[in-house]
Amino acid sequence: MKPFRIPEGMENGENHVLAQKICRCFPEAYLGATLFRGDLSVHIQREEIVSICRLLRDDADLDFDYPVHITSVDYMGEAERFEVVYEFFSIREKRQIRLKTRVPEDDCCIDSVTGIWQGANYLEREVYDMMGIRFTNHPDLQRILLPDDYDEGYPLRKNFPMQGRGWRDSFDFPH
Amino acid sequence: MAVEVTPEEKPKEENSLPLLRKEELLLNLGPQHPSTHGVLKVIVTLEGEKVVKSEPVLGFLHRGVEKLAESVTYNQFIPHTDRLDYVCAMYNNFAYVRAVEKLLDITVPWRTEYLRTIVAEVQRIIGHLFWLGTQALDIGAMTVFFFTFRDREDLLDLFTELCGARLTTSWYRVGGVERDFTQKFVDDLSKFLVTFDEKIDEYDTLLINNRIWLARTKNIAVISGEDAVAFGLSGPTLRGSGVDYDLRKVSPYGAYDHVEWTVPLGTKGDTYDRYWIRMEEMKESAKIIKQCLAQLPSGPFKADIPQVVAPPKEQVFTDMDSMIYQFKLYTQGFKAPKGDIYCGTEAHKGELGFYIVSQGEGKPYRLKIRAPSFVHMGAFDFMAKGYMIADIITIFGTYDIVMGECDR
Amino acid sequence: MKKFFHNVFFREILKGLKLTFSHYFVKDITLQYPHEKTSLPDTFRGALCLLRYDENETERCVGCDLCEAACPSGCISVVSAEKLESGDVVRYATDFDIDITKCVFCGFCVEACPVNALAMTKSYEYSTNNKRSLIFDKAKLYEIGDHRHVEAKGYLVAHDQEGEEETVSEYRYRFPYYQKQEPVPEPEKST
Amino acid sequence: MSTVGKSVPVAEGEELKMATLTIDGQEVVVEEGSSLFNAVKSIGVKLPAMCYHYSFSPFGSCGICLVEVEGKKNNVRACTAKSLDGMVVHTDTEEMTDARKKAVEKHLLTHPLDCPVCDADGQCELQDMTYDLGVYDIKKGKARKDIPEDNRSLVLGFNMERCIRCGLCINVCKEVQLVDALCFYKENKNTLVGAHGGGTLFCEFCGDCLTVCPVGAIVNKFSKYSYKPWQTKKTRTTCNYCSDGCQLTLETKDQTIVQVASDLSWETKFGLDVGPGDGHGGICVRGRFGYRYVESKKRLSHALMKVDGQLTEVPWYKALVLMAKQLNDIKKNYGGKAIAGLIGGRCTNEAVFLFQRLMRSILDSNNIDTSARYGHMNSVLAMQQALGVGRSTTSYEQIALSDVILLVGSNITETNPIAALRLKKAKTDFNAKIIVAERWKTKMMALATHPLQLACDSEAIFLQGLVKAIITTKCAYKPFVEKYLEAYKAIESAVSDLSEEDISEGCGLPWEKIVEAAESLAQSKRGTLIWGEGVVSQQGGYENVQRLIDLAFLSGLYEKEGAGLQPICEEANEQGAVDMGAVPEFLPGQISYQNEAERQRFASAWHSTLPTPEEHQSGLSLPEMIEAAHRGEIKALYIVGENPVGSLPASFKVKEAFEKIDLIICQDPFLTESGVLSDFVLPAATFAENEGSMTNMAGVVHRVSEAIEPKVEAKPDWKVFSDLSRALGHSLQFRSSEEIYQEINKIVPGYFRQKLPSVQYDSYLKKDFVAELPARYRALSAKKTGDYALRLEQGLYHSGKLSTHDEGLMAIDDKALLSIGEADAEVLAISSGGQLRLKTDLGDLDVAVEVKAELPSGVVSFPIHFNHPAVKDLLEVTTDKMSRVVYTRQGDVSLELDPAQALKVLPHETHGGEKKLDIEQN
Repeated sequence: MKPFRIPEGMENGENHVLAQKICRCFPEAYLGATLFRGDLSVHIQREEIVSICRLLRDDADLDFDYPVHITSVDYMGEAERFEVVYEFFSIREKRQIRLKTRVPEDDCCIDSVTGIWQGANYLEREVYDMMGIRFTNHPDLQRILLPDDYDEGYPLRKNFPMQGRGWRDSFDFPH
Repeated sequence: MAVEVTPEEKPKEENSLPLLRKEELLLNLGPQHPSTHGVLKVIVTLEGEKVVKSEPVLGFLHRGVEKLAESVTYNQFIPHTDRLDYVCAMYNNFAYVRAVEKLLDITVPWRTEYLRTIVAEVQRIIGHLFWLGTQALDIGAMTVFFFTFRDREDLLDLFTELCGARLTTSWYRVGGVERDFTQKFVDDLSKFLVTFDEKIDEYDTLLINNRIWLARTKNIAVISGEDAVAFGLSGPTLRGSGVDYDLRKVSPYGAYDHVEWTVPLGTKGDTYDRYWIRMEEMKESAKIIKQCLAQLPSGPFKADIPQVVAPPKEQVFTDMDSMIYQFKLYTQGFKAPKGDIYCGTEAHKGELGFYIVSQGEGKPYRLKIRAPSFVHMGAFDFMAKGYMIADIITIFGTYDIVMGECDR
Repeated sequence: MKKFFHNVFFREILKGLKLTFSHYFVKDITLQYPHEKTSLPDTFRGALCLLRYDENETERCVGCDLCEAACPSGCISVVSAEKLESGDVVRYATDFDIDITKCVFCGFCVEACPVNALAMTKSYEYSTNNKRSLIFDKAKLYEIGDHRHVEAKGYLVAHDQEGEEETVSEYRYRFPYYQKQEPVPEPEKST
Repeated sequence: MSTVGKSVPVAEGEELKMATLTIDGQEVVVEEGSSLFNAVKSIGVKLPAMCYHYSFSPFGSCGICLVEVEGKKNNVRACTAKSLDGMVVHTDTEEMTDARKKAVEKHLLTHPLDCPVCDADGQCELQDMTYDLGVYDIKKGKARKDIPEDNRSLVLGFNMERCIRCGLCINVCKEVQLVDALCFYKENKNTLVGAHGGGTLFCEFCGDCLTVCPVGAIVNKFSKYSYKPWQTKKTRTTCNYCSDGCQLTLETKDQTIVQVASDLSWETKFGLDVGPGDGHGGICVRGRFGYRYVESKKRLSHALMKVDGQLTEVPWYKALVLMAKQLNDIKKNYGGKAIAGLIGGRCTNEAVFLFQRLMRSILDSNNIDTSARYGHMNSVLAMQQALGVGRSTTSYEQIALSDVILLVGSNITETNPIAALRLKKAKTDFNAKIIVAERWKTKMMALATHPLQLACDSEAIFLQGLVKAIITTKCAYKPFVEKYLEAYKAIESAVSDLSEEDISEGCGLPWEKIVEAAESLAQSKRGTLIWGEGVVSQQGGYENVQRLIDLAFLSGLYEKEGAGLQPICEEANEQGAVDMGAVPEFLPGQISYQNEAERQRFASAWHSTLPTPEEHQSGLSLPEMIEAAHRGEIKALYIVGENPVGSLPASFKVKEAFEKIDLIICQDPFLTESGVLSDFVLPAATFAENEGSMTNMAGVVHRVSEAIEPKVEAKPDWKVFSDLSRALGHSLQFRSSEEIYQEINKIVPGYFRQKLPSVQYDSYLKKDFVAELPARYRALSAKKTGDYALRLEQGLYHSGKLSTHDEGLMAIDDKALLSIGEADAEVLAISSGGQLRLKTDLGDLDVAVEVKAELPSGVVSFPIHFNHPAVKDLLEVTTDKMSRVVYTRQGDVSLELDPAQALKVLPHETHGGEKKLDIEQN
């Protein structure tokens, strides 16, 4: 198990009932949990993402039926560069859970959860389009917001140039 | 409209009937089609008139707002949220400032909560009026459009009175709002609400029993509650299928838990139910506004947190500390603590959420917008399958999509 | 039976048409735009302008670049320098350009300005065939400011940037120096 | 638990008394009596404080770093409080926060509402503190005190309204710079900061006070009101004035440099992560205020070509093609030896490397030289011969940690002010013995423990004396004597003929003082020997460096850990220019050009043949080029960033030589005197527009980064060479400076790895050493032909001629004055501002005079940067036989007080070539 450090300013969420449940069911995939402003984030290993999501949806106690969003964050310079963030909501229990899992740059892929929530399809495609994280077993993984033949990289990565590449940097208006 | 024909060789020799050549037709709908509410393109695969597959092609309005957010301070991003769902900027502002306030862990004065709620509900009415007009226009009922836009115009004038702009409002601020209500605003709003119920009746007169309307909406784009939830649909689109999920009730914010109102729910999950819910919601909104105006407490309209909220201008001229805060806030922005939050807000289209990752700087490290229009487009293929080509237009409309929000 | 008649006579359609036709007798709410214009509230966020002090016509702007920093779309560019004015070396803006093609009319620059040199006016008709003329330079901004002085003042008052009257002008910070003042009683703080 | 102590090794036997404190529940052991602030800092708590700075002792004026000490009634200012055993300290209680807020409030009450117009706004500690501590809702501020802004100083503006009286500026000046130019003074009941006595500030203008000022009280007059800190783009680069290699941060706004920042600032008040040799992070006046030549209107903007005797603008491609055609013709008709190249000591390593490759592999010429030929080559060649490395054998860190430093012939505080700070640090922090041997009573001599003021022209005698003193006192380093007994005996016999009295008389010092200096150096643990232009740019420089090396042998400076030799060179990249092979003697990496195998290696790496040393007489050096041109043997001359007409004495001779050259190409940011005589003038980029690396005098390579785009059509040097090579038909395939860097890395492995060189003197001591000795220790006498010895010298505010193009530095110092000692002035009955006539065999001219206390009698000095009046043309050029160095900076003159006949122009200048273009006139 990899060491997990609670980021500065966040509370430890180990004792949260949901975190404990996940820890019990997937002890080797569970890394830790944090609480920030009442939001529970559970950090997990990417290998078990589908199984954990299935547990979240199908377990009667958990019942996370509503996929709120799937997104990704680029922590450039860290060993496992990308973080894929899943946010689920239980309409019956009225509670939220956030799953966070890290993906390294050299093996930039994670299993798709489209089989569990159909809505994950577009959300994952957007993550792929913007951050370049591949979702294995995704039914239709292709660019969604950018053109299919866009080959300048993935815009939300931190090393994507902010200025554009020369053309249309700025219009030249001589005073 | 470009028509492509892909002949599919299907040697049918099952029976002795004359060979019936079957073709699938690929139809590019949009992105310049007037009914697509902007620049949406859908590649529809047709079998005769029946939709076999429809694939929305997004991104014609992609502006990289999420990337842009990483280079501006939290306050500077507010005008950029105006341009998400550009017909209902107030709710975008609201959702955004709520997310930032959650990140900063600050609360706003009571009066501010009421002001925000009132304006948000006015915006909801505007949004629904806009939707109703354009949806009816798409289906063929032109008059409704004129009626709803007439009333929408009244409300937009109120916004101009309030903040100086009709659409790009930027009225909400982190820790408060830009400007307090004036008496004129309150009077005009009250005057509008008096006649608003009658006006809803007018729309109903035009539509509710109109057979064309019924034929085009009843049993069109039906989605079950379970499917709607699995697709992450929200707002009237979700409630039309009978799922009781309204963030204003689930996790109340603003002044919503201080007023009486109900969440209308559909039964069948078809386009007509969603229409009915929106009509009901307008009535509920009017109810909420009336109650809020009656309860409106007095007090400041900005939180007294100097490190986040810029000081009043008069003090900037005379006080050293205010001057310093003014400069610090406008050049570096306030430093949000390290952490990440998600905060969803019930906009009239559905759940508009902001996921913000802060690394302790004056700018967001990552800002993700959970746009209802985008999530809804994920269910488009599912909901359009099996209907006629003509229904495609209705189905666009039923989500109330705005491409500015969808493509970001 | 009733339903049948409804179907045959398009009753609901007729009801709708009745409503529609009844609007023949309602007063027009539309304005014939180029000939008629709406009255805009003081809050209206139109073209930006630069202001001068009332009493001596000096430019308020000191070129502090705060508007440039506050602008979310990066459309303002201020170049400042020093000049000699009645014996003092003072800071002023040599260039002040606003790229109106980029401006989003959010009014943040006005909020940021520590001397209330910027304000918005009700001017909204400046479309042109020449894109270059949409970069407002300092002269143009002062021209708008001088021309629409009242609107600009109204905007500042409406957006809580300035009091109704300049009652606070005795304390008020002005560049380059405070106005010389008599000792004044400690004013009450309102918080 | 953590321990705080001095970073210095404590002298043996001395024991520190330690105290144990409890700070916020943590136990800390610190030296007793040390500042409580540092003890708190050691547990990671950074107390807010405005008057604190790690680089000097606490001052205690701001009253913000308050802590609670148990048992004390009042709050304690941590910076001035002493750590005592058993103290219990609390730092983050509610009361402390309130007390700190109150303290900040006190400053705010008197602070003017100046943020909109203040240059510090956005980078202001008062703002930061107000915001971070959340000071809000203070009482109404007091009215302004109406203190007028003090703009009398040339570069600094003092706005005392904004001042918070933290004293950082005063302390940095006094304790770090050891200058003590600033102080508090009272005027009209206000406490102000300024020069002593409230006069006009005229100091070294290092600007450290400007950069440590936490508010906007001290402002840079050059960039006042023209920027705000948040608008600037910051580029870290290397200064290109002197050879210290200081790191600067160029702050640019809209492609204009608005300010130069240094690592030292109030923002680094809690400490830079530095070693003892890294300096204090500050920069000198040239680095801080000399950035405006980049923006100068006199910069060349377009390529120029001489058409009908007039320099006219031509497009780059045309200039390149025509140049290439002429060069190719000359190469075909006369061979490569008719082509010569000169490159300045401020060009980057990459540019120099490409230039020598262009000259050697494409133009087939080994006639390359660089400005190291004005002196530094003496050090390089002598050290290369004796030690196998032609560079410094020590580092800044070792210098700062030395126990004995011998500085010969260098006015280091003027020429290399930041390197001088290492010496100051060695003295103040580590109690080093500083021995300064110079003619002038320099600032460093005033600080020295052993000031040795030499008589005129007596450096050689003094060095002989040192060697003799070591031999006579038998204090030579034992292991050396044992290992190289033969060599030692040889020195012994060589110096035996020298008489102590002659030496003592010759250099004007009592023999005991020489012995004392020699003994200290020989017995030092970590001794350092530093020499500068007074040794290498004067007659006999090569021999003098050899004597210094002998001295180092006898003192064991090569054997002892932390000891070493440090030659000072003049221009920023002189060392790099030599290392990159821009001299006929060396290939890149200081590999001898005579080395057949190595030459083949380079030739094959460059896919070409290199000129053999036989047919080119080993390549011409700068003075030989001029001579050859006189004889008509040079047909083409390519000058890059160098100005022979401007720097060589007797410029009419150089001009004559130039007229005989068919093709002169001059590449420079400015139109120089040489440029006027050229056929092609190419606009070059300055350091701010260039990318690459530079090697400082200690052999450390620093990056130069591009802060702004080259002005108009100017191009970086490497780009011009690259383009020219394409026009010549042999393309050098480099698209960026980075690629050249990679090539250097490949061909000179380890050059950028910045390790101290390993010294090899075994073979030298066993072979040539003994034979050379008798000549080196022949009896010398301080010769004197004229009445006064004139020396052209560098000053603090200028470096070479580049800085004379800078408005900022010219505003500080634009006076070409002849300095004369007080005693001589009395004899001549002249005071500052008077006119004197300088006379030599070559002519005479009048100069204005400045009387200085530092000069001994019989010596006059003139700044080298100014060519008007053309004092340099009164001097003879001599060339060193060994190192081919040109000595241009000294000569004997007679002085006449004859203001009536003010002949200001030399005869030869009147009928010089007519000036077509406006040359830089001082």
